[in-house]
Amino acid sequence: MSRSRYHVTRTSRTAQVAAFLGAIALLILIAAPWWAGRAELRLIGELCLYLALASLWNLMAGYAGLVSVGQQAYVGFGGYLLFALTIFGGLNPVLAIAIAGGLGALVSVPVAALIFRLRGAYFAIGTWVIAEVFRLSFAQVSALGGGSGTSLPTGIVRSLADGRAAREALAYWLALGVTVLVVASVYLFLRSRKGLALTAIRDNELAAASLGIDIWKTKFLVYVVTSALTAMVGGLIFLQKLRISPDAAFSVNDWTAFVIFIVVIGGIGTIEGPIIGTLVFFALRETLADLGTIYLMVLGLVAIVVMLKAPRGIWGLIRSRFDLELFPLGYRVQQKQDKGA
Amino acid sequence: MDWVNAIVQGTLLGGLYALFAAGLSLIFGVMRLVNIAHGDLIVLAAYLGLTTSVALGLHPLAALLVVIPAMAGIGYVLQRGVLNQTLGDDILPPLLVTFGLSVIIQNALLEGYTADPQKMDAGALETASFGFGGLTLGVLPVLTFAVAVAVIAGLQWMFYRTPLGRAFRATSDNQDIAQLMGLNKAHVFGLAMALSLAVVAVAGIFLGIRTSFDPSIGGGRLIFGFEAVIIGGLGNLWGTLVGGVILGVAQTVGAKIDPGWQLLAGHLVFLLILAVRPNGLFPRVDA
Amino acid sequence: MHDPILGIRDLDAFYGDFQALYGLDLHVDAGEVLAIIGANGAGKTTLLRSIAGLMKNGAEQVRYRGQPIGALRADQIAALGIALVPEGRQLFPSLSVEENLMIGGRTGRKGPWSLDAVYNLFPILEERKAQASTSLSGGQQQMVAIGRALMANPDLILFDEISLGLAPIIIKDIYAALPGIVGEGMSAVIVEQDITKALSVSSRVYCLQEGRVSLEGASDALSREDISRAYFGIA
Amino acid sequence: QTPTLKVGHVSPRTGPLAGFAEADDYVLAQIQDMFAAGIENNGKTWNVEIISKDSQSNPNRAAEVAADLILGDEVDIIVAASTPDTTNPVADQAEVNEVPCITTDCPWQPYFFGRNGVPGEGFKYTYHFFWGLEDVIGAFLDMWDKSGVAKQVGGLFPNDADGNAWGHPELGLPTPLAAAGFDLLDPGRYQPLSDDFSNYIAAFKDAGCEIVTGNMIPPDFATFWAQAAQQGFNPKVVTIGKALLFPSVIASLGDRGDGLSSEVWWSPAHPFASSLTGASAADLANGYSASTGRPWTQPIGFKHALFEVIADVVRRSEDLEDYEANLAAITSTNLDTIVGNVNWANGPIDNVTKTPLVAGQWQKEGNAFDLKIVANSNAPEIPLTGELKLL
Amino acid sequence: MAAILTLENLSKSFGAVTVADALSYEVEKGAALGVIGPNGAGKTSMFNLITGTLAPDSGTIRFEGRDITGSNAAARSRGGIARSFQVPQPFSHLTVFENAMVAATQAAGLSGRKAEELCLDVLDQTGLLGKANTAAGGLTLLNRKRLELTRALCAKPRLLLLDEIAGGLTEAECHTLVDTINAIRGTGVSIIWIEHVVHALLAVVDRLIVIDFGRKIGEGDPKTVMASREVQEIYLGIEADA
Ligand SMILES: Nc1ncnc2c1ncn2[C@@H]1O[C@H](COP(=O)(O)OP(=O)(O)OP(=O)(O)O)[C@@H](O)[C@H]1O
Ligand SMILES: Nc1ncnc2c1ncn2[C@@H]1O[C@H](COP(=O)(O)OP(=O)(O)OP(=O)(O)O)[C@@H](O)[C@H]1O
Ligand SMILES: [Mg+2]
Ligand SMILES: [Mg+2]
Repeated sequence: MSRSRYHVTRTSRTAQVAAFLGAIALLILIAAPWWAGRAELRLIGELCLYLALASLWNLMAGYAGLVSVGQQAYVGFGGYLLFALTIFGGLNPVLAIAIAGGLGALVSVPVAALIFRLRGAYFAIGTWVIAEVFRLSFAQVSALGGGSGTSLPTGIVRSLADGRAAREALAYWLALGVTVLVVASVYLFLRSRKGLALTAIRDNELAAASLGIDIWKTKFLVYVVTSALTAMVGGLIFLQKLRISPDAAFSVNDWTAFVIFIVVIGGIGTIEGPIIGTLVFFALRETLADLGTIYLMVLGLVAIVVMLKAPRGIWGLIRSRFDLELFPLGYRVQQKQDKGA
Repeated sequence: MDWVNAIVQGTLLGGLYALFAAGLSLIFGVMRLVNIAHGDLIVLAAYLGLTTSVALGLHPLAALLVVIPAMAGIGYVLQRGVLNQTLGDDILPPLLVTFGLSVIIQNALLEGYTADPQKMDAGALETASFGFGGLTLGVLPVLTFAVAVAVIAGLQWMFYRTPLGRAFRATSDNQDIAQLMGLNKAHVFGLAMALSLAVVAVAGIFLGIRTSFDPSIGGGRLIFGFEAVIIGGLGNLWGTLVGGVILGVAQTVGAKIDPGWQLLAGHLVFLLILAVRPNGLFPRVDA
Repeated sequence: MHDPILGIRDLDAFYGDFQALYGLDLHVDAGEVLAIIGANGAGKTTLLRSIAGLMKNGAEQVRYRGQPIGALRADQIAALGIALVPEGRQLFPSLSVEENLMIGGRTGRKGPWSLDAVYNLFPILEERKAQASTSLSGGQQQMVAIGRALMANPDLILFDEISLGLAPIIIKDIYAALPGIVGEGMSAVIVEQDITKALSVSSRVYCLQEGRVSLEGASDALSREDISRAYFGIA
Repeated sequence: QTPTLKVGHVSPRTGPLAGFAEADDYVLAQIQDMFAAGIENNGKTWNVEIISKDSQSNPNRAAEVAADLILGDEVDIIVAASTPDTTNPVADQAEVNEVPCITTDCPWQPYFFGRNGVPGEGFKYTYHFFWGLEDVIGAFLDMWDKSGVAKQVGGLFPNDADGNAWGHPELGLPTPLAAAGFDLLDPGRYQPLSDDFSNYIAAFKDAGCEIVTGNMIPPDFATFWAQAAQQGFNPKVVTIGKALLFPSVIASLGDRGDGLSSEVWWSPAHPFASSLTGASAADLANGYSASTGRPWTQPIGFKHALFEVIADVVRRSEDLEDYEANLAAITSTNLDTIVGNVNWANGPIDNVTKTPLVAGQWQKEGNAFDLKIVANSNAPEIPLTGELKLL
Repeated sequence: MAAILTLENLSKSFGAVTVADALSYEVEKGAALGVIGPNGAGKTSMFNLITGTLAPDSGTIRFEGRDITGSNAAARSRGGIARSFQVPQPFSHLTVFENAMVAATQAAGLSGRKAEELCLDVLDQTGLLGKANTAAGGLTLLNRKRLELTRALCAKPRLLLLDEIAGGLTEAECHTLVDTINAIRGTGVSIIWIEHVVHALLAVVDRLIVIDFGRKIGEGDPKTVMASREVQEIYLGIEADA
């Protein structure tokens, strides 16, 4: 019977090549402290953290349909917890960041319960207001400097590792590690049963609900996990920044608008998009940032032009041309080649 | 008396917020467009007002005669040239495009006018006041409130009593079917944006008389505008006024308790209202 | 025989990747009532949407009075005198009954239809003119939808499933009004699932199946078997 | 071949703080001219390259560009100016990355305590010169004492770095004002960019305040000042930090700008001269006005002085290649600059030294406003140029 | 035999439109029930009520004896009720196989190889195996309807709700479909089938109900029901004549 000649695979030739190249790239990146200068190391680290934020936002907006403009709430929350737990709790920064993630998940639960009642634009504005509430609330905490903010005491930074080089390498590896963790989790999650459910929800909520998918629960799970990871990334960001203040920690421009820019430019709803978007964003920033106002105007212009000319982003353009998928999420049904059957 | 004062001043402040929000409410209601650049457009209008009043030696309020048509023209061109292409079920394209616009306007103003704070000189109007039942009220805030009410009443009348308003409502209900009635939706949306920016012109002038402004202050006000719109309910203009007043009163009463609570109180009241009524206080009743 | 008022040649239609119409050919003669029948999803609505300008077509795929109109926008086509009574009525919920009618008259075309004429045709609507359109019964809503289209004084009117979801008695009323509506030289295309009805009011009929014309002919010349075959593809 | 010393410079060229940096182009061009011939160090001529970056008025961005300068451009010394939002993130990066850093144009309390500085320990790599809140208080009290108005003061402090420092119960205004017999009414910290001050105004009115003081940003002050008039609150003296520094702000207030008072860090009347060019304060201010067509502003002097200190350090350092030697040169600075003497041995606290501060009032002369120095008892070397008038 | 599904006095209206009017009936385990009625009678709405896509205004729904009126669509689906949509609702960006996998993994709760094998089997049965890698958004209407059936089967239901899946099929295809459905029934699955193509319906169901304006106006043996005057009147159209 013909049926027996079919089987299912979840990978492809290009994906295998991409995975191989990706692994090599990862090894090279892991070794960066030995080949890269201090500035490059920091730049790659920063790039990694932006990539992590972008991947997480993409998971929410691109897959779960949760268009949030308030993710800075969790970035800032993570950052502040890093400061609070290390300064007052005397915790090691790495441990503090891990705990910040857990607490991020915890606070996201009531937040989700509130804002999940809203849809579309209301949801977006609601998340923004929540982030403002976070900002204004932390501005009331005088132990953390209130509205003026505070610096991470040098002693705490030094406690990270012995010597400047070791410290910088560790900070870098943490950033790289979290990013790999985020991208890998997003990838594995989307390949999993729950991920399939999420993709189904994105395509058609009516059908998804009728096929046993609990839409609210699935989105809730995504929101909570994203919040936790975003808080951890926030902790790492402010470990690099060394100084935190409410305006900086809960900046809608830095932690959400630029991230949306990255994701949409790169291609929303794909794993590749945020990666490409991050590279484009940093390329623009590194080449033009010294131009000040001009740089920002160029950024705005790029956003508009890409949105009008390539609404699916750069990866969308590439994919429609070459049918590539570097991170295969789907299933392929193939006819068996073997003659034994 | 202090509490009464806080509430009265909050109500007047609400008028300002409603003025900020009215244009936003209009386009949000007609085309579900979330305009991130709205705050920056208000600032742009303030600069236009400043330039015209200085160049022509006009009173800022007289400058409205120039600024309103100018902003309306900008709105129409903007809508037809750029924003119409981003409309659809997805809220992201307009969000990102108007974000881009916001960045461009801000930085272009910075290039053109520097970061210096500017203010429009409205002479005695700025400081004039009158006594009212034991309170001292500023003429300008009262005028702002009155203008907000007038603008909203005007928009409301336009929306419910004129062919243009019918066209707005029909296109907002169902774009395809509206097209079948001979309405060119690109044009209708262009007109809606033109009208929105005409209101923005008024808001900009009043902002510029009330306080000093620089290119960067637009964004901060934007969120109050959105809150007023959402509290009031999608596209409900009187609702927007109510939303603005609720926000203003929440802020002044919050500030009365502790100045640090001023903005926070506004946001918390917003969240509270949404928790109870996710579609705002006066949602439009659809079929 | 009249000249065709509308000619459709090799019409395709897509919803994203999905193709709903495949190289359709069809024409409407001036002054006739044409019926289009077909199973659910056959593409009838899509065809009417294409004519009315709500789908993306090539200019030459739809010709109206000899002019290529396939690439025009819906509002331009409406101004030329083609009106659609959409499936499911689709009234504007935030407009009152009278406003719904008035907005139909926006094209400003001259002709016999005015608010008064519509109220004459459907007296119940005058009683309800200030009411929200959504508060009407289904049949009354259908009357508004028809009235709204008539207000444009079209030369060609397209009806998509006017009897769908209506009680038989209302259907009877509406069909009774039909001759009065198309009487004065207006041409009409009627999409209808009730085949008996469709055949009885029309002079010619097309049957669509899976986005293609599977049968065409004079309404009184077709046998039930022909139709049944065309309808379900039963060979 | 002449070796090059790299100096990194961070300032808010764009964004809300851009006013503080508006003279950067002028000052930097002048400095670069001066440095063009190189600077002599241990008998060797060094090129000094200044790499300037924009913080966009954003502390996140300030930290980023500081790290870029330190790690990427590998600057030998980094300098920064203009409000805690610029100086603190830059100094933090320098401290952790172990690069000498000099900052100015931010009162020392928000600089020192805002960075969690511990008195007695201080910082290793980061140094700051400016005045402190005690100087502001001294200058203000001096001015208010002369005014003869009721000693009831209303305080307006935002919840930001400057506002929290000024309003701090011990380090800020409250304690010394009380000691001097002034009654300070401080309703609390408002969030910057507030649209309404009626609660403050009502409270000030109730308490009969005749003096209003605080530290504000220009839009907030403009809002407050208009509302005060509208609500019938007419104090006799209004002395506000930060918001009233710039002539453009005063000009934008129209007639309502006349008579407002503020701290004066630097003015053309200051009797100091540049150690680099020999130009007097008046020369520098006039030069700026002549070249840009804009009125002088207070940050000009400090921006200039920042590079005076750099030049001095470069001349004196025992080994310019060595951060520690450069640091030693900084600590041993004793230089008379265009803003006064800079000498970290005389500081009020570790890593900080102070320049003199007086108080001034904007007075309308014809069509223009002039900042008159009306109180100088803490820095008598700076001459008075006018007399306080009540509003 | 026990009832798998019981509707008791189910009512639902949208404003003036009543789509279910005190609707009551039972479906026996393993039985096949046919539903006919004019357009807009409320047949699809009845499915929406049974599957939880719509909440009734009043009345109770029992599945295998349990009251499920309060549970959501997802829970009912996992509990063993699957449906096909009259207007196909594919996951357009997923392939046909992935569409099936959604059902197998989410509704049937299978994972890994087990799910994949089930999907391959069902696709083979419904004739879509050759299209397994096609994006569902690009399918023709007929294939979309097949996909609806496929997904419903991959959910491994005990009660299967089919909404007009025979429309537009050729006679040969119709036969295959009838065979397929009879085979499914043979495995013990209970079926409710809404269909205008009455001859196909009659080849499967053992009981028929007629719905008009949300009311049940006829019920019983298919032949008898079809011959009744009421049905004749409502179905003045082609099916009655045929
Ligand atoms: N907006 C849409 N997006 C995707 N597919 C659509 C859309 N509208 C219609 N279709 C599909 O196009 C095909 C033709 O639909 P159309 O509405 O034209 O059929 P119809 O003959 O009018 O059917 P009915 O009798 O149910 O009204 C159907 O398969 C339908 O599912
Ligand atoms: N969500 C809804 N809101 C308002 N009216 C609705 C809604 N869903 C269905 N209706 C109306 O309820 C009536 C019954 O619709 P339903 O889809 O159940 O009919 P049906 O019997 O399945 O018809 P068909 O044979 O055409 O599929 C129709 O008039 C329809 O317009
Ligand atoms: Mg149809
Ligand atoms: Mg149905």
